[in-house]
Amino acid sequence: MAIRYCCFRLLPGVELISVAASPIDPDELRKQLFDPAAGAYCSFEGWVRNENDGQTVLRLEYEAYEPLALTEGEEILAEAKRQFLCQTAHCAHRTGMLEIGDCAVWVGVAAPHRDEAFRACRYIIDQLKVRLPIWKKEHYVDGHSGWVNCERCAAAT
Amino acid sequence: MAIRYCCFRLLPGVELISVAASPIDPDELRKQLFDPAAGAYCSFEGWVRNENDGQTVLRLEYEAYEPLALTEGEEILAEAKRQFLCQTAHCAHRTGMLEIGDCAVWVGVAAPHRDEAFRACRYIIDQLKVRLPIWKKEHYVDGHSGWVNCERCAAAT
Amino acid sequence: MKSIKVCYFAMFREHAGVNEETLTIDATTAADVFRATRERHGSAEPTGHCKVAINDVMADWDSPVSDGDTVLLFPPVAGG
Amino acid sequence: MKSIKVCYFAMFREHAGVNEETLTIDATTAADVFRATRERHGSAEPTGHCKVAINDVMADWDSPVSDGDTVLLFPPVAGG
Repeated sequence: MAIRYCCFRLLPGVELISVAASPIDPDELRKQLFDPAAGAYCSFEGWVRNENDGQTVLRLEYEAYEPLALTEGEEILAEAKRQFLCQTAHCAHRTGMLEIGDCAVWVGVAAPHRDEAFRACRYIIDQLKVRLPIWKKEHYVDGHSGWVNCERCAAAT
Repeated sequence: MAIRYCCFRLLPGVELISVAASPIDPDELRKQLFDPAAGAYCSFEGWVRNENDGQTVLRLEYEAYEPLALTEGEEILAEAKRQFLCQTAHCAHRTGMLEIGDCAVWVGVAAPHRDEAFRACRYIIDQLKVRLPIWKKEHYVDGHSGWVNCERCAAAT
Repeated sequence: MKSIKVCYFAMFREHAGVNEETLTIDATTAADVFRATRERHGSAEPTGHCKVAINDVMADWDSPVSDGDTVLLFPPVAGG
Repeated sequence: MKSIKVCYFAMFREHAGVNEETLTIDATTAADVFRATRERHGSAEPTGHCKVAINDVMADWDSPVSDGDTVLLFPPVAGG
């Protein structure tokens, strides 16, 4: 049985990772993960919320350097599949201007059992957040805006 | 801010938990969890897989005692919301005959941040599996069938 | 002697061959009822793996049963 | 002196006021390039929070730069 998990089945037309300005369709992405040997599916979505660090957020703007975001994202997915023996793992990240409630990032994992599915999904989102060359600018209700994690740079200018 | 999480917002027409013979629609259930203060969404699905303990499975049959499955399920959801401060948590469980790939159980959680969403979702599925009065019968390719976790009873007859 | 309605689920239902039946038995606790059905239908499942409810409320094996109660016998669960 | 194309992202792009520019500088490592842009555009972000890529491959701050290289300067990331 174990041999099944040793290769990554890259189906034609199915992207492992997308970084794009078009809306994320979680239901469509989920369907691409179906596998008759998978008993567990775990997904994570990051939604644009109306508040951060006590400030009311109106919208978010994501900037990505796509060539390296894609390579780094594929590497993270491959690491997760190796570490947690999951069958398939995909992710998608938005760029551009997003409104409250929009899906900014989606991760989906199919695995034989739930422990592997949860752990792989968590690993992928944790790594995506710190490794992908993607930046987030918050636009606040008071008209100001700020790059998240860049308060130090902002203070210096 | 914290006061927001102290009440469970029971929207009219939205069930916290369902235990039913009709197919689960994860996309529809997911949409019911939308909340402008939620930044994280985690979902889990149990899919009918084609193999268990080395035996080829053709289909699964779920039997539930619905009145107590609903009460116990609501209690589990309430525990998760209290422990992990998530905003909304719903779940759905199938009954009846299911084919390979069918969604047998769905759990969805919306929370301010991802750690709470993952932990609440994991708590709910772990508890559902051991506490809900639901039984699973596997039908194998060789024509036999067996109640999962009941091998001991089977051995005694 | 008490009149106790017993409901069987899953494997227990298959052992009993009926969904439910009313027994007239000398039983003080839920465990007594379970023992009576075991003798009747042959399941050897220990109570530690099983659960019981009385009148639609989850109960313990040493919960008392009264005349007219409905006792639900749950074999080991396997949701999800 | 080397001719290095520098690409700025997010906060760094806003500081520089341009997406990219070609600098003719005396630089041995990626850190030298970053220091040169700091003097030019005023960001005080320490390298420890930032990342750098050379010719579309992730690099370290002490990676060597050659004449004609493209250096990508990434401020602290915040995906998800």
